[in-house]
Amino acid sequence: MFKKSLNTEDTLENAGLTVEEQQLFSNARPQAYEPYPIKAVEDFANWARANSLWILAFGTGCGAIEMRPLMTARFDANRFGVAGRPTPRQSSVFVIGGYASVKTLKRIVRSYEQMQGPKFVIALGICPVNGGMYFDSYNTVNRFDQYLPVDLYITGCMPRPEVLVAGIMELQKMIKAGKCNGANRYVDNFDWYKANQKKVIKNWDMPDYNW
Amino acid sequence: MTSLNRHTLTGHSAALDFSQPEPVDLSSGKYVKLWQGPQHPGITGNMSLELTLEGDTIIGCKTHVGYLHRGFEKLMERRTFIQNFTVVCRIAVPEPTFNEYLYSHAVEELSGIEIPDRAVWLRTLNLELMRLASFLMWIGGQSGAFGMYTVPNWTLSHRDFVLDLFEEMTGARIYHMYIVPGGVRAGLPEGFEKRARDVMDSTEKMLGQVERVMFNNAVTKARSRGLGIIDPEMIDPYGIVGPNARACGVARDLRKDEPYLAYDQLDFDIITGHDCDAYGRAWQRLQETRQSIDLIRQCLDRMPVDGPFQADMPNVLHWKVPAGETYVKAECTRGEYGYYMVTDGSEYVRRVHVRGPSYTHAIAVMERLAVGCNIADIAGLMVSLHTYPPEIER
Amino acid sequence: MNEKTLNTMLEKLKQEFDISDIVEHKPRLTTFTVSKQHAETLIRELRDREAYTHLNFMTCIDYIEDGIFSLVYMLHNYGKKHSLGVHVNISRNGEEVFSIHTLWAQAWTYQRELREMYGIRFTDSPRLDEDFCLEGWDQIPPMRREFDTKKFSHERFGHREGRSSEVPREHMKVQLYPNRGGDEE
Amino acid sequence: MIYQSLGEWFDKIGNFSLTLLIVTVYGLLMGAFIERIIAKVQGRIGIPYKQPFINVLKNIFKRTAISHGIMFYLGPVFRIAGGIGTLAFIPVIFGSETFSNFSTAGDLFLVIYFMFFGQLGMALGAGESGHPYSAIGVARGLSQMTAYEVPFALAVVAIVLQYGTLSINDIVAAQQGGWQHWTMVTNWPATLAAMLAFLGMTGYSPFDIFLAPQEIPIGPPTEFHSAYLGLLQLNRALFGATKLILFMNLFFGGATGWPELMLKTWLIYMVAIVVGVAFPRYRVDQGIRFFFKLPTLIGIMSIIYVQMVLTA
Repeated sequence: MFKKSLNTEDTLENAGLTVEEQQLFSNARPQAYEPYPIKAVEDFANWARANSLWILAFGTGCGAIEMRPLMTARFDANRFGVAGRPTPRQSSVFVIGGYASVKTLKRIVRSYEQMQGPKFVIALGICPVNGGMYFDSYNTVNRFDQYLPVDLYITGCMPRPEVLVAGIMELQKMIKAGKCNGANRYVDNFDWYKANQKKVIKNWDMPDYNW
Repeated sequence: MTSLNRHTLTGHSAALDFSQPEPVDLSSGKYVKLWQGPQHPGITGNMSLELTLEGDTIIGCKTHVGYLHRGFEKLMERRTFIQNFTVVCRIAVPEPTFNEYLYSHAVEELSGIEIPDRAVWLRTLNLELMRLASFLMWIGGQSGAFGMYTVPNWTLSHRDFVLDLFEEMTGARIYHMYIVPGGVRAGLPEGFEKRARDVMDSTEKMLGQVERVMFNNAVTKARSRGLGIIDPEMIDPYGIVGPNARACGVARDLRKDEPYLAYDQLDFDIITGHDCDAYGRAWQRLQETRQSIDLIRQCLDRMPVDGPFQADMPNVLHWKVPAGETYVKAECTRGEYGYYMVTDGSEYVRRVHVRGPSYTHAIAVMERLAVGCNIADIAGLMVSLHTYPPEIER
Repeated sequence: MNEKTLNTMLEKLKQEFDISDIVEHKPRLTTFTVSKQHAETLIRELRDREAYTHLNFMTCIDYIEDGIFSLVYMLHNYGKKHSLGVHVNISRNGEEVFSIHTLWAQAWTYQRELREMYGIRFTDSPRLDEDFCLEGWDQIPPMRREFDTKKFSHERFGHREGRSSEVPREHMKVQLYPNRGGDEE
Repeated sequence: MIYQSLGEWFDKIGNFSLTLLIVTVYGLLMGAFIERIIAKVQGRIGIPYKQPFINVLKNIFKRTAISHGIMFYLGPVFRIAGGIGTLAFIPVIFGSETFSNFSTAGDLFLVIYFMFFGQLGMALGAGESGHPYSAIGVARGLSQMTAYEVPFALAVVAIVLQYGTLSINDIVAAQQGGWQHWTMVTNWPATLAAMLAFLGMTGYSPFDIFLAPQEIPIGPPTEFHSAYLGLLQLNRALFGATKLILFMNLFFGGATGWPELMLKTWLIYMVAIVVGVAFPRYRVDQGIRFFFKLPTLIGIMSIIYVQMVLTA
């Protein structure tokens, strides 16, 4: 479906790659998806998506510490259909655990782009909002929403597991209402997001979109 | 081939061979380069390992850190002393208290502040509770790394009960900001002692079950015996500290060797082991968890119930600490945690260096022990060294 | 460690090496400065002869006003329970320094970090030029005093409106005691 | 079997579709039930019963998908073909014309081949995904499969010798008339060997190294997503239940009605769960060594037992 499409009009440059590597990676642009034409089907799909949230197991920052109580016996998020998933291909929720350093941001972008839509981003803590404690740090980004579309913020330092549960339920409500279209926003404003990412990540040695 | 068997050799020469493994020819098709992490569930925290494989065997390992680098040492240079104390606990998320204590202690030492007796005991209690919480998480992590998900659920739920105690004591679950320069922020609430004792009892009972299920388990033994053997000769040249060293029979514990806070008034012995492998280290930590419970009980018994918990302090907004230099350290869960602080008499600190034990455990030691391991054992080995990346890169 | 043995040791070292600024900060911590020429031999001597076998850490202090970096090697003697801080002053402009990666296994990691954070080069230190914490760093090394992290952060990462001050004194002056007009005492 | 007319064929296919549906739904439900039992041991509540269904639906409703090549498409298809094929030749309910599927003489051979077929197809698909963890997972999975197939094959040979037939239907028929006629009683060494092999087949600890999330994130299906993963999940439920039905037929006297089938298969599954919650996982070399030692020995013993005791 998204085979390599060289020599067409609307492709990505992949300028960060060597000529050899450019042959290996797809340079197709991501595409937005429309909701299903029948509303009942879309609602049903949204209900299924909301009740089966698979979180990518990527502890990007200190927020990961409260994910463990959340997933284990005390708070047991499995009750709400939340499960951890070790590979981005199969996950649908990316939990940004607090601050994102530049080195991690690159991996976050990679992992996020490998996730299959519809996909949702929850940002934990105050750091992704405005930098939090690290507003003046030379290695952490201040506004996370410039780099990836965020669907839901859960602020605080640390957000407690109860808040995480509340946030997950809020996300479920939003998905059921069909309001979580971060993946489409990312595609629609793709060039803006890419420009922001490239402004920060200086050694861009990966394809422009990681299929 | 010598690099393959390096870790099995004994003798001084082998321990002192710090040479980097020879780069291999990847184009030969004989080797595979494999990245574990940072997005990988088997990695402790956010770091990555660059492994070179020959079949199932690892012939080269490089640790990559820096995914959590926030530049704390730089940030602290441009914050006043009282602002810093809210920042330091963020350095190591599983054990923030040790950062708070060491930072406060360094500042107190440089400015000559004596803290009241009750604050000393409250700090000791806080540190021991933190040790217990961290060990409980570690036991779960080690068990999970070998693929058994029953034990992590048990230990993490009990860790949560300890966090509840923290919440009563300090108002927060993770970042307490409880130990401030000059003492602590609050005393104990009503009925805390009884609830703490209840948690200790239930945790002790749970540890007995963990011992039966995880430690007396044929498969755990098959997986962890002989994995990641630390040669006792390696301890000084590699700077191995804490339970990793004590499991090799080296009786070094800062709580006993250079007592700080109220540790000289508590009854305990240094626990040592004799198995230098992953199983020995796990056993060592289980015993230290029990010791920690015992120390918490002793603290509750002997703690003064009233009295001031905060020394008289100057106006902290104008606080200038006299010029000086000090290195303070404490025994955290993984070994020697230290703060090196240089002040120049101004409102800002001149230089802080945070020394975390993972700095050597996760890089120099890990890179050496991984060589010759099976790919399946990497997660178990890494957890068994008890590494936390945030204290490496800060 | 009792004072007598410490003094004997320091006297002995003084005769052999160029040592100055001996300060005893507390009974368990003494620091001194040694010239760069003697430092490597001294550290090796301390490790092999005086049983300071444990390298607590190695770091650097930037004295920008004097134009020097002060390297700090913190050594620990487990038997005597005594730490010794060895300062080595080097100039700030790209002076190459000896490496201690043959003495301790973790030393090259510290040196790699110092190369990245201060731009100090250590002779023959392995993997010195590999990235440690930073990736794609295109500025002056960040731990140098002249690097303004807040300015850099605002320029590169932007900032969200709403955060006005990060100095508590200024904040309290304006927000909490507006009537006093800046007179806080 | 030769069918009289086309109409009979359609009947047969219709009946099989019904069986397929019931077994798949039962497999998914039992998955949730087992997860809840595991959760209880761990002190949790666990997933809702509808969760496996929602997971499959969610994956099918994913809006984007990428491909790594033709084999990548075919991997899950082969996998589920293996699952359906296995079920197709197993008589599910003894004595019922509707639920006897395409069971015929010699179907035991066919079933054992089909059990391999899905795994191999999956291996090809996972191989094309190009992910190193998939490759490692496939290598581990296939080598472990080779190991546990040895005691299982020995046990099957033993009961084939015992009953003198290769038809599952006949084997079940021979076990009718009370629990004392079950293979579990008459040929206990073969049952023991097969149950030990069963631990390896289910993919619970200690033999879940091929999908160990701590080392190789999820193993062979690392790259599979969206509808591919939905298919794999459906197959996991179907194939899991099918294996249980096969074991029930071969060793535990089959079932004459759905309630009996559900009770028996659940009890058989519980064997794997009881072991699974209490053990970490073996490394693949340790797992293989395990199967080649005691279970294989018991398997050989069972053949000797059949030859010396039962048929003597």
